Parts: sequence; structure tokens; C-alpha cells
Amino acid sequence: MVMVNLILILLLGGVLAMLSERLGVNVPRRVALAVVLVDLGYLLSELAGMPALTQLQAPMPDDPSTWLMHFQAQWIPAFGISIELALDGISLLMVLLTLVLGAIAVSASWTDVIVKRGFFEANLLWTLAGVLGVFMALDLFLFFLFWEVMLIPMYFMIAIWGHENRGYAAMKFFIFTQASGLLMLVATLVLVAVNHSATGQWSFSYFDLLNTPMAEQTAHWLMLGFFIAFVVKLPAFPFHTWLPDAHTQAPTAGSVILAGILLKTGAYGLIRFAVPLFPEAALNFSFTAMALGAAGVVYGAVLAFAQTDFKRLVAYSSVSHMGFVLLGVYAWNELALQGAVMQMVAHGFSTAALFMIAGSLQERLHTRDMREMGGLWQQMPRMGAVAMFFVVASLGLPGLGNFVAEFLVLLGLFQVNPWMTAVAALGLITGAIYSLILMQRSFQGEISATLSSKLEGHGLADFAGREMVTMMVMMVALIGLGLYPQPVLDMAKPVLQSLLELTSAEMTP
Amino acid sequence: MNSSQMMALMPILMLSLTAVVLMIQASIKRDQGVAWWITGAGFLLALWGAGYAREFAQPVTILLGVDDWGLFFTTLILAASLVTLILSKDTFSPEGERKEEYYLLLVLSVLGAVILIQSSHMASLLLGMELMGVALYGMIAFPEKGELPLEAAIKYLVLSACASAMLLFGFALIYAATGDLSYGGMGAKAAVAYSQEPLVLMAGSAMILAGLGFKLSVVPFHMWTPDVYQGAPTPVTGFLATVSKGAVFVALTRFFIEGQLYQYSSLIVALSAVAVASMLVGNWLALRQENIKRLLAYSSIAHFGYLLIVLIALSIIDNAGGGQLIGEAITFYLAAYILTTLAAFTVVANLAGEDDSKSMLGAFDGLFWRNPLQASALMVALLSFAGIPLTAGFIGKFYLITVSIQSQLWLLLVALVLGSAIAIYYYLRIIFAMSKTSGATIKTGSRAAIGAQDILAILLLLMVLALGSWPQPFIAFAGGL
Amino acid sequence: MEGLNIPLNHILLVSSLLFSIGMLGLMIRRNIIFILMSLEVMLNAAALAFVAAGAHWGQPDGQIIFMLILSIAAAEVAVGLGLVLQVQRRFKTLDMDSANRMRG
Amino acid sequence: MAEMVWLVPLIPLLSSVMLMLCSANLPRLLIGLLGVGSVGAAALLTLSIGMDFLADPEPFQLTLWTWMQVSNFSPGIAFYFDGLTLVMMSVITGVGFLIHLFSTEFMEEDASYARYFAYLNMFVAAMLILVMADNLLLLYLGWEGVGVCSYLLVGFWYQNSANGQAARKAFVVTRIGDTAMALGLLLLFTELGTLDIQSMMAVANQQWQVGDTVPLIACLLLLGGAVGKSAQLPLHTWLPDAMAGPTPVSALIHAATMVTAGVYLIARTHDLFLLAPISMMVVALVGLATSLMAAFTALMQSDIKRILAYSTISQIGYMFLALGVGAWAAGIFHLMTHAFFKALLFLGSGAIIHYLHHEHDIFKMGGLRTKMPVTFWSFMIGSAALAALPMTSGFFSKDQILLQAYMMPGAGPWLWLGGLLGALLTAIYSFRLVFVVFFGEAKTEPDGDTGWRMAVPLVMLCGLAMIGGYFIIPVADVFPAVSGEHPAHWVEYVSISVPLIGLLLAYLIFHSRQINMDTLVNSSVGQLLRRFWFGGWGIDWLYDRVFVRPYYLLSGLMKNEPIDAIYGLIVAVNQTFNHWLAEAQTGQMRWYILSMVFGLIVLLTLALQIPLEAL
Repeated sequence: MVMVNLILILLLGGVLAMLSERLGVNVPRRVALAVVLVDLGYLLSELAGMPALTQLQAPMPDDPSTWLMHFQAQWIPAFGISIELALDGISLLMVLLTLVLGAIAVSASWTDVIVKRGFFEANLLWTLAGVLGVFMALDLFLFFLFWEVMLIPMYFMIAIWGHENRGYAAMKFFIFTQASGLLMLVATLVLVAVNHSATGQWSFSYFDLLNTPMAEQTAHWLMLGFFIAFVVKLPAFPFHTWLPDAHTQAPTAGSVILAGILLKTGAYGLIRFAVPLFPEAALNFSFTAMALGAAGVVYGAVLAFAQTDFKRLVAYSSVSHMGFVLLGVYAWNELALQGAVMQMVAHGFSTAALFMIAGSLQERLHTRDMREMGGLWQQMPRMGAVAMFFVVASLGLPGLGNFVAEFLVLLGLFQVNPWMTAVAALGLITGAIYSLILMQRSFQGEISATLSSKLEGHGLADFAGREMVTMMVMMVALIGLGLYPQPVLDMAKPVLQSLLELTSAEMTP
Repeated sequence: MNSSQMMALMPILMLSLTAVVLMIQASIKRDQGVAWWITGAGFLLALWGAGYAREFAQPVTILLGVDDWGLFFTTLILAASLVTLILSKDTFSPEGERKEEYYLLLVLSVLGAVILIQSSHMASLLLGMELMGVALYGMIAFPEKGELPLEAAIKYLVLSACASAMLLFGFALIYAATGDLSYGGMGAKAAVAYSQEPLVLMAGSAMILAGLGFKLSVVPFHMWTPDVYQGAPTPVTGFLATVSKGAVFVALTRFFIEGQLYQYSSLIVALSAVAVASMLVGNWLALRQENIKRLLAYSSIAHFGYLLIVLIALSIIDNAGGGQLIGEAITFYLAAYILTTLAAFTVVANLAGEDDSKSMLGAFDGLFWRNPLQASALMVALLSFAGIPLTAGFIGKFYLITVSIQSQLWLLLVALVLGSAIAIYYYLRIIFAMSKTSGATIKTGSRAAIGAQDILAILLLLMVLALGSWPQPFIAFAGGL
Repeated sequence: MEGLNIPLNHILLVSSLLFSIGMLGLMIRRNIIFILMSLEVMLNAAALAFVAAGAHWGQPDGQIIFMLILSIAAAEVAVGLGLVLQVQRRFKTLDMDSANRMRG
Repeated sequence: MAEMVWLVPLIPLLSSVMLMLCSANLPRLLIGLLGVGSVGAAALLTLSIGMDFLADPEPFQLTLWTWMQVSNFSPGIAFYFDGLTLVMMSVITGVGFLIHLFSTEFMEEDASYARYFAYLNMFVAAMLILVMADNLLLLYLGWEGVGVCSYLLVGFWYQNSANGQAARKAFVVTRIGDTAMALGLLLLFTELGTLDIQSMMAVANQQWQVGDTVPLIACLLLLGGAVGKSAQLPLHTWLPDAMAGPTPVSALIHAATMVTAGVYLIARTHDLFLLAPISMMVVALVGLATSLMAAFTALMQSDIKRILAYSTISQIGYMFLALGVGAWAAGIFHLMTHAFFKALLFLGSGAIIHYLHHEHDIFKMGGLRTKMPVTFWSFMIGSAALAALPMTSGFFSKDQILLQAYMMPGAGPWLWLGGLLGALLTAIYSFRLVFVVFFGEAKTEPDGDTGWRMAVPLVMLCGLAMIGGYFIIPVADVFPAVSGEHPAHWVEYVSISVPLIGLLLAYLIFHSRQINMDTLVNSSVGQLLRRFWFGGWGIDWLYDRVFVRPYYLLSGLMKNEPIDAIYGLIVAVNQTFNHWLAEAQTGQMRWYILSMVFGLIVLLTLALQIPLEAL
């Protein structure tokens, strides 16, 4: 029941935030922050009762009792659909990341002037609730339901509080994910039908569907259906065009959540559903998937270099970083998978921070165009230093989280396909190029003419106490992940090992 | 016609009684309020009648076959007409015309629809269809002032008369081939007739499909829908979209099942072509449509394209024992579609009323901030049309996909996925327009008084959400039909 | 009634010809009155087919349906002409092409 | 004392963090104290640990914590201390301390004083981690950390975007090398199962025979990393541009420490290179080619710092040559002595620039002999050591390298000859610099000579440059002994006399102008050659055309998302369908009837299709 409460707190919190707008314009943001922190506290207190995380025994994917938490309630017995939520190493990691980044997102838009503040905070909380649902749902129907439902509040956040052409961006975001979601729905239903014909009973539960015997051809198509839905969300190379628009147009809090958490639902889906459900199909599809990942890494980096819009550059960097995750998942050995999970966590923090910096820049300069920035370090040394830290983190400086992730992915990938690793390693070089150009165009070099004319005299406010605290939290997190990632690795280890055993058992017929 | 058969016809009796009482009242003293109350009471009595007739479910003469399935749809139709009644209470009252005739036409049209649902013989089908149709012409053309309603009525009259002619000619051909006019009889003799003159039988069933296809506004016969939806007064459009189309679809299903038309693969090919065409064309037409009513017309074309999949799946699944799933799918999808359409038209009626310029997309800008209640009702309706989870439409789409997978109709499945992918765009366009914050004066906290329409909107919104998020009881009920 | 035993198909052929003539009239004619007339022609063609089928199978059903069709056609024409009056007053013309305000 | 070794990198790191956090409100003196003091403390600590180590030379390993543990990959944050580490640490902390002291005066008037020392301290800490790392991953951490610090320091005066450009160029070119090295790491782990250097080398010796292909590939990849970081061919183009940073930075990073990281890497993993003789030959050839190329280019430069930069590249070429021929100890020895005299030369040039109000062109300087005596004498001693005149430290280390190069069987003599040519050129350009800057008539007036904080480091370094040759670096047990018999004495005499000849030539050409080079220089061939050599053999120009411009073009081309065009196409298709169909809704009733009839005909044909076939 813990998990249902987690989601309910956020949903009701959203309603509360919306209503609290009547009390005062600043009340909703405090309510929202309080709700997220309460949720986090509630989860941590529940976890404290659990056995220490490190000796998590390997949760057998097809036996519910071994999971950290498991909850099942009948919903539509006619089709064997039940509200089934479960928590294991990876999903706990993702839930914690969601709640932490949620709190950060709320604090990120603390001082933004936002119309209809209550409704904004409500949407933010509902998106978080949807994402929590995605990470915890184990019933495919429920998973699909949360997958779609989390889009609606996110769509509103971009459509109502976005920047100049938010309509186009919000529409593109929604249609991309929704259309690919339809493919997943069809694939799920075919899978259930095949399972029905094999076992004679309707069931949407992850445990029953895990090892459904099916023809090799159908397995390929079903895997493709799931793959496309998750890869659009990831986003991987050919399906990523919605990301730059959505990120640039979304409000600060929106892009923090979008980059920090929503991209991870795609990756989580791949690890949880796309590969374990169809092991052989995933195996012989893995080369194409890795090729897409590698292409995404290089393509994202090259395009990031060309951008003049600050947020758009950071968005393309996410495409490049998520390419690593795809590589890690489809290399499918423990090293690469751990790397992928680490990348999901580390990328969450580094991109969220960069988007917050972009947001505060936009707030101060009323523009995201780097051609109008330049030499800001003089005006705002603290923001410059923080930006330098996160830019260096995003290019993968060892000692910070992103490096550990990327190195593990490359290490795992090398054992599978050395040439692919060489191509992916290009991402390190191009990654350095676009990260440094970001610093150069915005914080270094001469102050641009337009900016100096716009400022004429009164300086720019440097980072205030609140912003510094949020940034400090993320810097400490990244350094911690970089120097001592073991707790995160241990949390994901049992799950990954059990998934590997499961799929290896399948793959050797 | 023993007494139990009379009991079975209770809803029809009640409606006829209401019609008579209305006419008498009109002759005594023309008073709109009283007429409104009589019609309301009549519908409630009919609803009670439908419930009452459940124990006596049996074929009544060869013309009508009263069964649980039919009675369920009768209650659905009556509920829809109740909503139409509530909506039409104040739509064109300002013009102060004589409104009694309108209510009379409404009751007669509903009577036609009920007969149509329970028909099991060509004659009763014809009677029900024409009674409903002709009453509709009157309702569409009712507001004297407007030129649009008149144009819509004329178009609808001519086109549906032509469709009825096609239908009749089809039946004539089938009658010539099989020699029997009741569906059951036709079904039995169809195999024999097919061996002798297959041409006549096939031509006849094709023409019947054409005639019914017109009423369901599937693609080749869809051209009238946008003009009639836009021209007619909004409650009447709502009535047309839900009652008339719903009843005709039920009749088509009955005819299809009992007349065993699904065995002939050529018919199935024809039907699939029509289904695919209407799924795609309906959505494409709606892509850049500015007028809400026309947009809802096009979306109804697409939705009946989706519904045809279930009919086509019948032929493959029925002999494989999946008939029960088909029944459930049709019941659920139609219920969901009718509920969502009613919700949508309630909001359109409340906001746009009869002023055509008000039903343009521009009028809906920033509606969320001006009138959040109606806006959220419309939003939920649109999401249900688009098939987003937690709404009835999603469960409907879920059924459709399950049915088409069971019967391996991959082409139709692809068309369904493509259609709903395209559909998201124009449903979202309205939601986006409603959520615009620029320009519209946003005043928070000024709650307009909760009027009758708001209650109706909330009720429908809750039903759409309830059906979507907790469908289990309804599925169990539908399963039993 | 062995006297006039014309084979059913011939009559069906005649009625379908009649039906297509009616349809043709519907398509070509612009004046609303003639449109209603061609509608009548189509309905009667169907009625004829019914009567022929009834005769062929020796059942009275065909003629009963014929009676039904007559009444329905009458009802439609009645309402149709009522509307025609309105059209005449409102659009000042009987030419149906003028009634195309709603498009797109 | 050995367990205290992890304190050595920690102190500068802590001070750097301190300086970053509260840079705003610290008085300038305290910042200086903190910056210099931390490196000084590290130096003292190294000294004491060194003394203990020399007492009983027993290499020890210290693991702080396992960095990460995934299946069989478990690198630790672990330090390894042996003779080689001691040498490197003492060079880094010793020379580092002197350079920190020097920069307190050099950066006196600079606004962001604290930021400068924060970066410098972080650099020293990263370099220390690099040399003390027990496993290659921690070494890679130090490696990248050093790269980032060099980026920050070269681009220190960020107001001028040219410096930013130079800093980015430095980072990206070294990053290319780092990627190659990372791939090398991946290969080594996959093949040998561990990244701990000592155990890795042991496993490698068992698993591989000499001349296998896998060690060759691994060594070449590691060489790629070394070449990038030590600015050797082909990844050397970034070093001359990196002179954009403050001069003490160039002294510390681009002379003494960072550029030697590549040499240290190859020296540390020498067993692997021994397993792949071809890679040793490649190292030697790269070293030789780079030293000659750089020497010729240095001859033509006019900017004082670029001359020293190219001379650094050429001297590191020598070290690579030493490593290539297997003279590991000689290579490291030359590394140490080079750190002394090159730091001396850079600091000297820093002093000149500082007091000649930022004048870089040597032909605008002149006759500083009398006005800046301390700088003059430090330059004299530095250039003498650089040119390897007898009795200077440079002489001892360079001769060892040339001797052992000669002794190498096979191509030995040829390498020796190349080395000699390099030595000759080195002598010429180093003394060209001295004669042009310090002799001849004065062109610009320096405003004063170095203060004490500049003078002390210069004097200390002069001492080291002179007596450096007599140090014995305790690497006897780290590297295998050098075989081969001592060559004939004439080889030694030749290698002694060559620098003297170079000095004489430089004197004649640049000071007393006896030999007039003008006719040769102004001839068409001379001009072409001059421009060719001045531009660094056109390599930089080549890279710009082959890599940089196409990359800009490619990304510019793809700026607005070619993939989006596909989705745009899909949207367009739907729009056109919508357009056609909307046109079809003409509102004309007759048109509707037509469509109904058409629909009927279609249905009839479809329905009658099968019965017709059946007939």
C-alpha cells in the first residue's frame, strides 16, 4: 500500500496546490515543495524499516514475493488486469531520483513570474505522480495507462507556460509519444493474446507474460513495438526531433522534469520490458539498437555544437547522453547495464542543473540566444563557476557521475563490439567540443554588443542563496556519484543480475 | 399478442402514450413548459418501461424481437434523448416560437429509434427508420429565422430519402432472392438463394449496406454530415449523432448477425474498404477544421469507421466462439461513444447555442480560465474521443484493438493506429486553444452561478471518467447481454 | 395467376432501370421540385420490385410493403414540400445550387 | 611515513576548494600564502617520505577505498609509491612550489588572483594523483583532471575570446589523445582482467609473448594518449597556442609537469611496450621526428614564448626517443633536468614580459644584459643546460640518451645521428634567443628588474639546472637494466662537441653578424622554407582544413535537423489530404448525391466481384 499512497499524496497534493492559489500567489509553490518533501520523507521512512539495501537478494523477475515491495489489487478481472505495483532496486532508484528532481524543479521555478501559479504547481505534481506510476507499475495495462497519463500534465505545462512557439512544441511532444505509445498498446495486446492462446487465461501481469512462448517472427514485431515506444521517449537517434523543441519551449521546471525524469522512463522501459519480455528478439536486434545509440551519441553532439540557443544545445546534449544509455542497455552485460543505470541518474542531475542555469539566464536576460550573451562570468562569477562545474560534468570529467557511467557503458560495450565502442568514444571528443563551446559563447569571451546596450550600467543579479543551495545539492550528488558510486551500483546489482540470468536462460535454447 | 408480449413492448407503448398526451395538451392550451414536462415524464416512464420489459424479453410477432441487448440500447437512447430534451429547453426559447411541435417530433423520433433497435423484420426496420428520419427533418428545420437549419434540413431530407430508396431496393432484391422478409428467414434461405442467383442477393445486400451506410455517415456517403451537424440546432445535432446513428448501427448489427450476411467474403471486403476509408478520411477532414460542430461531425465519421471493424471481425471470430467478445465490444464502444458525444454537445450547446460564429475555434480561446467547468468537461470528452487512458474512449479503443488482434485484421489495425495518431492533433488543437492564456481576460475566483447546464456537464464528465477508470461493473453487465 | 407470368428477372431489370432513371434525375435536376419528383420515382421503383418479388413467391408481403412505401413516400413529400415553401420564401429561388452556404 | 602519502595530493586540493569557495572575501596576501603554502607543504611531505623511501627502497601500495565494484571490474582509489613516483612527485612539488612563488609577483595586479591560485593548486593535485595512481583508471582521472585545469588556466584571461579559442583547442586535441588512451584501457581490461598497473604487467608477461598483436595495439593506443598529452606529432599543434595563458602556467604545465605525463605513462607501463618492440620503434621515431620538426620551427619563431614552446616539444621528443630505445632511466633523468632548465627559461621569459609591459617579440627586445642582470644570468644558465653544454645538467641527461640510442642494435646509429642534428639545432636556437634578447642595442626600456619573489625561484632553478646532472634518480629497481656494450669514445667526443659548434654558429650569425644569412633567407627558396617552418611545417594549417572547417560545415549544415524534414514531410502529406478532402465538401447537394451514387457503385462492384468470378 505504500506505493499507492506515494502516488495519492502527489495527486491530492496537486489538487491542494491548485486550490491554495486563492490564499495567495506564493502559497502554491510552498505547498508543492512541502508535498514532494513529505512524499520523499514517507518513502524514506518506509525504506528505513526494510532490510538494508545492500543485501537486497536478487528479485526473481517472475516471482513477486522476492521484490522490495509488491502490491496487487483486482481492477478488471475480465481481462486479468490488476493494479500491480512493485518496487525493486532499479525502480526504487528511479523513484528516489524523481522525487529529488521534483523538489529541485519546484525550487527552480521559485521566483519565476508564472500566470495561474496554482494550476502550474498542480500539473507539476501530477506529472510526478504519473512518472512514479510508470516506475512502479508492473501490470502492462497499468503501465500503459500511467505512460499516457503522465503526458497530459506535461503537455499542459509546455502548452500554457512555455515560451514563444509553445503550441507547436507541446503538440509535437504529445503526438510523438502518444503515437508511439499506441504501438506499444498494440504490441501489449498481441502479447496478451498470444499468452492467452498459450496458457488459456487473460493476464496483463508482468510475471505471467515474462516467458510466453511465441514464434520468432511475432517476437520480433512485438519487441519492435515496445522498442519504438521507449526509443521515442528515450530519445534515440531518428525519433528525437521532438526533444529540442519541447525542451526549449518548456518552462524551467518543465524542462528540468522533462530532461531529468521523463527521458528516464524510456530507458527504464527498455530495461524492464523491451528486453526481458523478448530475449532472443532483443539479442539479434541488439546490433541495430546499438548502432542507433552510437549514431545518436555522435549526431546529438554534432548538432549540439551548431546551436545558438542555450537550451537547445543542452537538449541535444541529452540526446547524445541518452545514446550511451541505449548502447548500455543493448550491450546487455552487467557492466554496460550498470553504466546505463548510472547514466540515467547522473544525467538527471547534470542536465537538470544546466536547464536551471538556462532558466535563470532567461529570467535575467530575457533571451536564450547565445549570440546575445558572452562574458557573463564578469557579471556573475558564481553562476559562471557553477555552470563551469556542470559543463565539465556533462563532458564526462572523471571524478564526477557522468564519467563513471560512460566508462562502464564503454567497458561493457567493448566486450560485445569493439568497433562500436570506437564510434561511441567519438562521443567523448564531440561531447567536449559542444560543452566547451557552450561555456565560451555564454560565459566567456567579450560581452556582446546587444547585451551591453540592454544592460547599460545596472549589473545582473548573481546566484542568490536559494539557487546556490539547490546547485550545491546537485554538485555534491554528482561528486558523490563520481567518487563513490557503490551505493547506487549495489541498489541496481541484484535486479540486473536476475534480469541477466533470466535472459541468458532464454537465449540458450 | 398475448399480455406478456404487450408487456415486452412497454417502452414503445409509453412513448406513444406521451405523443398522444402531447397532442391533446397542444390542442387544449399551447404551453411550452407543460409540454416540456410531459415529454420528460414520458421519457422517464419509457425508461421505467424498458426496465420493466426485461422479464418479458421475447420476439413479439415477426416484426420486433425484444431482448436484453435491445433493451439496453433502448435505455441508452432514452437517456440520450433526455439529455437532448434538457439541452433544448432554453436553446431557441428567445425566439418565442411555438415549441410544442418540437417536443412532439422529438418523442416520435425516439419512438422510431426504439422500434428500429428492436426490429427483426424488414417492415419494422423501414417503419422505424422513416419515422425517426422524417421527425428529424422537422426538428432540424425547426428554428424559423435561421437559413442554415433550412439548408441542412433540405439536404438531409433529399439525401436520406435517396438512401432509403437504396435500402428499399436492396431489400426488394433480397426479398426477390430469398422470399422472406424477416432477418431470421432471410438468413436461413440465404445459402440456398446464393447458389441460385448470387448476383441478386449480393446486389441487394450491397444496396442495404449503402442505405444504412448513409445513416452511419461512413465514407462514400459521409458528405452530408458536416453540413447537417453545423446547420441543425445543437441539441438536435446531439440527438442525431447519438440516437439516430446508435439505433441504425444496432439495426445493422442485428441484420448482419441474423441475416448471416457475414459469410460472404465479398461483402466483408466491401465493408473493410468502407471502414478503412472512413477511418482515414474522417480524420483527415477534421485536421484543420475551425468549426467545432463540423469537427465533431468528421470525428463521428472516423469513429463509425472504427466501429465497423467489430462487424468485420464478427465473420472471423463468431465461428471461433468469440461472439461474446464482439457483443461486449459493440455495447461498450457505442455506450462510450454516445456518452462522450453527449458530453461534447452539452458543452457546445451551453457555449455556442445557435450562433454559428460562436462555434468557431476562436470562441473557445482561454475557455479554461473563463469557464473552467465546461472547459474541463469538453477536455475530458475530447480526450475520450482521442482514446487517452482513464476515459471511456480508451477502454473502447482497447476493445477494438483486442478484437482486431483476435481476428488478425492487420490492415484495419494499421488504419486504426494511423487514424488515431492523426486524430490526436485536432483534438489537442481545441484543448490548446482552450488553454491559451494570452489575450483572454483571466479572472480567477469569479465563479459563475452553477446552472442546470453545469450540473449536466459535470454528470457526463464523471460518467465518462468513471466508465474509463472503473469499467469492470459495466463489462460484467454488458457481458450478460 | 398463370396468365401474365413474366419472369421475375425482367421485372427486376425494369425496376432497376426505373431506379437508375430516378437517380439520374436526382443528379441532374437543380430545381427542388423535380428533385422530389425523382425521389418519388426511385421509391416507386423499389415498390415495383417488391410487388414483383411478392408475386413471384406468391406471398402478400410484397404488396403490404408496397402500401408501406407509398405512405412513407407521401410523408416525405409532405415534409419536403413544406420545406420547399420555406426555401422559396427564404432563398427566393428553387434552385438547390444556391443553398451552399456551408462548405469546407 | 608512507601511509601519509595520500596527504600530498589532498593538501593542494583542499586549498584549491577553499580558494574557490571563499575567493571573494580573502585578502590578497592570505590567498598567496594559502596557494604557495599548500604546494610547499606537499613538497616538504614528499621530501620526508622520499627520505624514508631512500632509506629502505621498498615500493608500497595504499588503497583508500574501492572506487566502484561491478562484476569483475573493481578499481580502487589506490596509490602506488616507488622510485619513479618519488622522482615525479619531487619534480612536481619542487618546481611547482617555485613557480607558485614566482606567480605571486607575476599575477600581482591581476583581478581574479584567487581563481588563478585555485586552478593552479587543483592542477598540482591532479598531476600528483596522476603520478601516484596505482591503477590506470585513477591515472586516467588525474590525466583528465590535468587536461581540464590546463584548459582553465590557458583560458584564464577569458575576456579575450582568442584565449578561449586556444584553451578549447588545447583541451580538444588532448581529448582526442585521451579517447585513444581510454580505448587502450578498455582493451587492456578486456584482455587482462585488471587495470592495476603492477598486476596488469605481471599478467601481461605471462599471457602474451613478445611480438603479439594485442599488446601492440594496446601500446599504440596508450601511445596515442601520451602523444596527445605530451604534444608530440601528430597531436602537438595545441602547445604553441597554449602560450596564451599566463607565463608561470606555461612554465608549470607546458614545460615541467603536464607535458611529461605522456613520458611517465610509457615509462610506468614499460613492460607492455617491451612486449611489443614495434611500438618501441614507433615511439622512438615519433620522438625523433617531433624533435627535429620542432627544432626547425623554433629556429624561425619570433615570439619568445613560442620559441620555448617548440623547444619543449623538441626536448620531449628526446625523451620519447630515450623510451623508444629502451633507455627508461635516461628518459626520466632528462625529464627531471628538462623540468629544471625549461621552467627556468619560462620564468625568465615571464620576468622579461612582465617588466617589458607584455612585449613578446624578441626582435623588439635587446641589450637587456645590463638592465636585467638576474634574468640575464638565469637565461644564460638555462640556455646552456638546454643546449647541453658540458657540465650542465642537460649535458648529462641528453648524452646518456644519445649514447644509449647509439647502442641500440639495428637503427641505433641513425637515431643517434638524428639526435645529434637536433642537439645542434637546439644549441643554435637557444643561443639565438639569448644573443638577440640580451646583446645588441636596447630597443625597449624595462621598468626595473625582478623583485625578490621572482628572483629567488630563478636563482634556485639556476642552481638546480647546473648541478641537476649529478642527481641519481632512484629508479634502478623500477626499470630493467640497459644491455649493450659501451660504444667507442669518439661517439662521446662528437656528442660533446656538437653543442659547442652550435653555440659558435649562433654567435657568428646573431651576435657578431660575420656570417650573413640574408642572401640565403631572402632567396625565393629561403622565403618559402622560412614561411613553411614558421607555420610549424604547415601541420596546423592542414588540420584546420581537414578537420576543423569540415566539422563547422557539417554541424552548420545539420543545424536545423535534417531528420525533422522527414516528419515535416509526413505532416505535409496529411495537410494535402486534408486540403483535397476539404475542397470536396463543396456544399452543393448535387455533388453529395454524386458521391453517394459513386459510393453505391463501388459497393456494388466490390460485392458482386466474387459471384461474377464464380459464374
